[in-house]
Amino acid sequence: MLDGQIDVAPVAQAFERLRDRFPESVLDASYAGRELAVRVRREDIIPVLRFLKHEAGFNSLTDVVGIDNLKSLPTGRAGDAPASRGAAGAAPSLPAGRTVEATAALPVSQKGETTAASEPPKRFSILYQLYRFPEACRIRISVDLAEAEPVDSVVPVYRAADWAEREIFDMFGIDFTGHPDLRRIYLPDEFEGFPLRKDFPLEGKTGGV
Amino acid sequence: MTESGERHPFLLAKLDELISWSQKNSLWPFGSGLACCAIEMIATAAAKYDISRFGMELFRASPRQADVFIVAGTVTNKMAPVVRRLWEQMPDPKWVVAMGNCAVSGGPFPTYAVLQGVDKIIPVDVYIAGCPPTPQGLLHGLITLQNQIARSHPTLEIFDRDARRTD
Amino acid sequence: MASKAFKEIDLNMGPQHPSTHGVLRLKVSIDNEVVLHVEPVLGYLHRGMEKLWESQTYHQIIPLTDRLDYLASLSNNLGYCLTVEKLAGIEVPKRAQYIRVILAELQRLASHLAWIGFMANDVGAMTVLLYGFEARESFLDIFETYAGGRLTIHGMRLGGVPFDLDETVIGMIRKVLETTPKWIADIEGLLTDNRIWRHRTEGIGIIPQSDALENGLTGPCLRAAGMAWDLRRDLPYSSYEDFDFDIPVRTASDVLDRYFVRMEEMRQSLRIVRQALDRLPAGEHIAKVPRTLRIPPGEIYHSIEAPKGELGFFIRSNGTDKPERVKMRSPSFINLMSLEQMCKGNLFSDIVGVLGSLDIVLGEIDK
Amino acid sequence: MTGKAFLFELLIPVIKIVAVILYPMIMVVVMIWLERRVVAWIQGRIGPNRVGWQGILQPFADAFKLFFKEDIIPREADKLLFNIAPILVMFSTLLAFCFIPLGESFRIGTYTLHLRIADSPVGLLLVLGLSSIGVFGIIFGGWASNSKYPLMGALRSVIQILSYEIPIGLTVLTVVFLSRSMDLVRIVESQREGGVWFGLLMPVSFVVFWISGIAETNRAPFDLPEAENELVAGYHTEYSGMKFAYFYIAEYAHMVLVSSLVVILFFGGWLPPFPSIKAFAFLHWIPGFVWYLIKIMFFLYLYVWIRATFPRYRFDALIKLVWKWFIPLSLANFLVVVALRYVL
Repeated sequence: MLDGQIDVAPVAQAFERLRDRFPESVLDASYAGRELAVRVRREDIIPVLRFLKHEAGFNSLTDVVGIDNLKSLPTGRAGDAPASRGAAGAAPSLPAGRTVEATAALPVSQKGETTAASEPPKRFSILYQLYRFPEACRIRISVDLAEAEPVDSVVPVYRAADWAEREIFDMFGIDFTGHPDLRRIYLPDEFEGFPLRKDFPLEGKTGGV
Repeated sequence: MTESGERHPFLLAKLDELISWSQKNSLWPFGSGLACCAIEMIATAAAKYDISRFGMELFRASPRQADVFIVAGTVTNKMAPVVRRLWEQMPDPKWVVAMGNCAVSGGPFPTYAVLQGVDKIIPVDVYIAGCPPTPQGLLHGLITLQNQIARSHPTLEIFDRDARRTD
Repeated sequence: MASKAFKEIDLNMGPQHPSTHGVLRLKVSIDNEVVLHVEPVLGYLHRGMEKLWESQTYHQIIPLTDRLDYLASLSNNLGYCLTVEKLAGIEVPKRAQYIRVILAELQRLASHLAWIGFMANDVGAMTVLLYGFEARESFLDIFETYAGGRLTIHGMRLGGVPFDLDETVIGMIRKVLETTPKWIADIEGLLTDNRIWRHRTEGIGIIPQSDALENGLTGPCLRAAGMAWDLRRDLPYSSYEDFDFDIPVRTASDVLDRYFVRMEEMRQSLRIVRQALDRLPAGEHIAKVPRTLRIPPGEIYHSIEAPKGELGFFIRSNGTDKPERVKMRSPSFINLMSLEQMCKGNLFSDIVGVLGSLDIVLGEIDK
Repeated sequence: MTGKAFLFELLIPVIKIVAVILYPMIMVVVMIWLERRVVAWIQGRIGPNRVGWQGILQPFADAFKLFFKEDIIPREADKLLFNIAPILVMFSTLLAFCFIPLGESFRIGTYTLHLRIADSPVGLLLVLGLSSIGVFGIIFGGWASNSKYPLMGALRSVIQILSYEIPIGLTVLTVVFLSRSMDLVRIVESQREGGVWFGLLMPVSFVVFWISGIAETNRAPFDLPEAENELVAGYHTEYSGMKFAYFYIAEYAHMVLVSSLVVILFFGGWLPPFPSIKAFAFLHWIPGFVWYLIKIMFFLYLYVWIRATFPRYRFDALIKLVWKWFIPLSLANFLVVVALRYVL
């Protein structure tokens, strides 16, 4: 694919700076072509994003994605995908503080099999997809959180996260602390349950008006 | 003609003819687009299909002035009360055309958020299948509705209703 | 407080309103027709698309993507297919890539033609709507001949396109390449130098470049704010790097500039289609993809330049034939966030113009 | 009472009254049909063609249907004003037609037959006055609906109509000044005596009057009070059935009225072009009434043409246009006309 022909230097550079700056926070990382995926500690999401935005030049937040890892929780398989860090929630977390030079420097195909499971996998993941203009490189920051655990809202850093976080709140019931206006965005306020959670049936619980 | 139609007094029958003629030739649709089907509804009003030939191009922005409610698109549970209210705001006599599979039966969305057919909240006169129906399909549906109106006996229905009330 | 309450009027536009492009609802507060506050209320078309996708196989999702941005369903198909192909490592034949480019650019033209119609209709020029739709019909005819659908076309498959371009379709496309510039010129003749149009669009709905970037604005709206951001050039996909085209950029970032950018984009799309037709390589039109496509666990994000902006799909696979999670980054959803900033201080009548210039589609916003 | 006197004193007025109601109604029907067909033609469509010859019966179908439609009065509405509003709009417009001559006066024996109901030396003033009463109907309608969009439509309408009254008054003044009469028949006759239409003599007056006339009738591009894309349907959003039909018919009747006024004031009414030039004498063979109708239809056509072409003005631009351009312009125009009249 095209990614192979593209110069990956800017991404690698950005990642090295990030890792040097936040050795404690970065849990896991991999990149495919110009796309870098980094998992960080939940508490450090704001400083990491602030660094990436103001110092590493990732001037645009493309999207915020929420994921429910319920199905992969009991087994906790290690991620074994060739071009990614595997099913994120299932991929076991590294002990806090461990750095990841090895994985970061690796070429695309060899990364993934990071470490053995040591920490219980968490229920939800939130992914922040960043983009750097005009160099056209992407970075994906993710955090894992257990059920009922809140995460800091990144709206103060990237305003574009506003509705995306509301959407995740609406669909998963994840609480974003510090969000200016955290309400349901799609569903009516009286709706019960969070549809994109894996334990929510497709047809809904009550059905119809 | 139904049996009751034959018993209809001549003058009233003629009046009926006039009323249903005017009603069927002046179906002003309510300009309500819900989803994908709305685009095909607009395409029906545009040059190639030209709904105005039937006197139906006056898409009314206000439900008070509309005759036919073309439910063009997916009715979600959040939208359902609104659709119901819009229908209630339309003055009688009014007709409803369920355009597209979503309005007919929920279409490809058997999910928690979608009303499985608009006929659960308002009575539907004509169903048009398709996802979305082509403009020809919509025109066919509207002509079907016209024929349906042409067969109706507006005054007779009033008497019938009164008769039912006195019962 | 009492005097404030007396001066302000709160208006509810929608969810059923003639110019909210569907079932968008806007809570507007105005003071003597000056807009103080606009809050979009979404969800009236929320169909639970992303939840539904989790229960469908990778192949089955394609027709559902048609229903997102229903004015540009082929672009949705393309965005989704490219993402899955990237995740599964499917190599798309060169001919299929070219056909995809042709279809996507025709779709962009159709989408922009519908847009200019709606936009002009919103400021009261109703004839342009009819012109736009009449011009758009010839594109729909091509799609209908090619894949059988007019609006929800389902014109792409994993690994390529369902049908090869035959002589009939190529002939139709060539004909459209000739007629469309005339339509564009007609529409521009009605609008560009019209004083009322200028007045309704010039200096309206301005958003500074920095704010546009901050809000995640993409597509023509961002290009009208002076940033030459176009994924077709920056992160080329589906062989876009083979084609020669310009990225129109304007700097005033108002409604008028968004209009200019889109009109110019239409001409560039015609250029791309012409090049792709001329250089259409021989070969297969679809790669061999198993009916039951199981993708090993992994996750990927890929985005394309859709008519509305950056259309991205994030997919996480779990080894089965159904995705674990598909998240769509819909351009209209993120673009709509800038509405309040654009409208504040303008007049009530301008809301519809600004909303029109954003080119939103509710199917994509509400999913 | 002799038979002849009976004929002239009683029967003719009755016929006139019927005619004055029928005439605008026929024009409205033709106008509605024409508008839908012409707009369709401009947009590359066909337009109504299913009922009657080329769809000519379409307005009748619409009218009958509206007649048999349920009449809804919103619960929160002010019932009295809500009901008065459409009547007021309709009534004021129709009443104004009493003063509009339909053609040249002619003599039957000793009796002069004027083709209008009321002979008034200040007919022009009355027409203008009556046609502005309609704005009350719009205010009442908007206010009584007890809904925000109609209210905003009504507010816009009031400001718009009141503003455009001023340039209309000022331009009419130039005509009155030249013809030295407020009698509409007299104004036409003075154009015959002058040998040239006032519109050619005073193009500025004509242009300002015509554009203001479009604004008076709330038609595109000045159709802000009922701007569909902003205000749903403006002041008549809550109206249904026959009451809505009243607003609808009144709007078209008003257009006919304004077109008639333009023709009478600026284009010589029922006079053929160049009424005093011998070379064009053959044009007199065509009856005056036909000329009159042709001219009115031309201006009605202009209405449709403009509607199909232009985007809608924004409110501030509309007000700027009248206060910054039309009022100074018509004032200057008036002074120039006065000066020239005395110099030449």
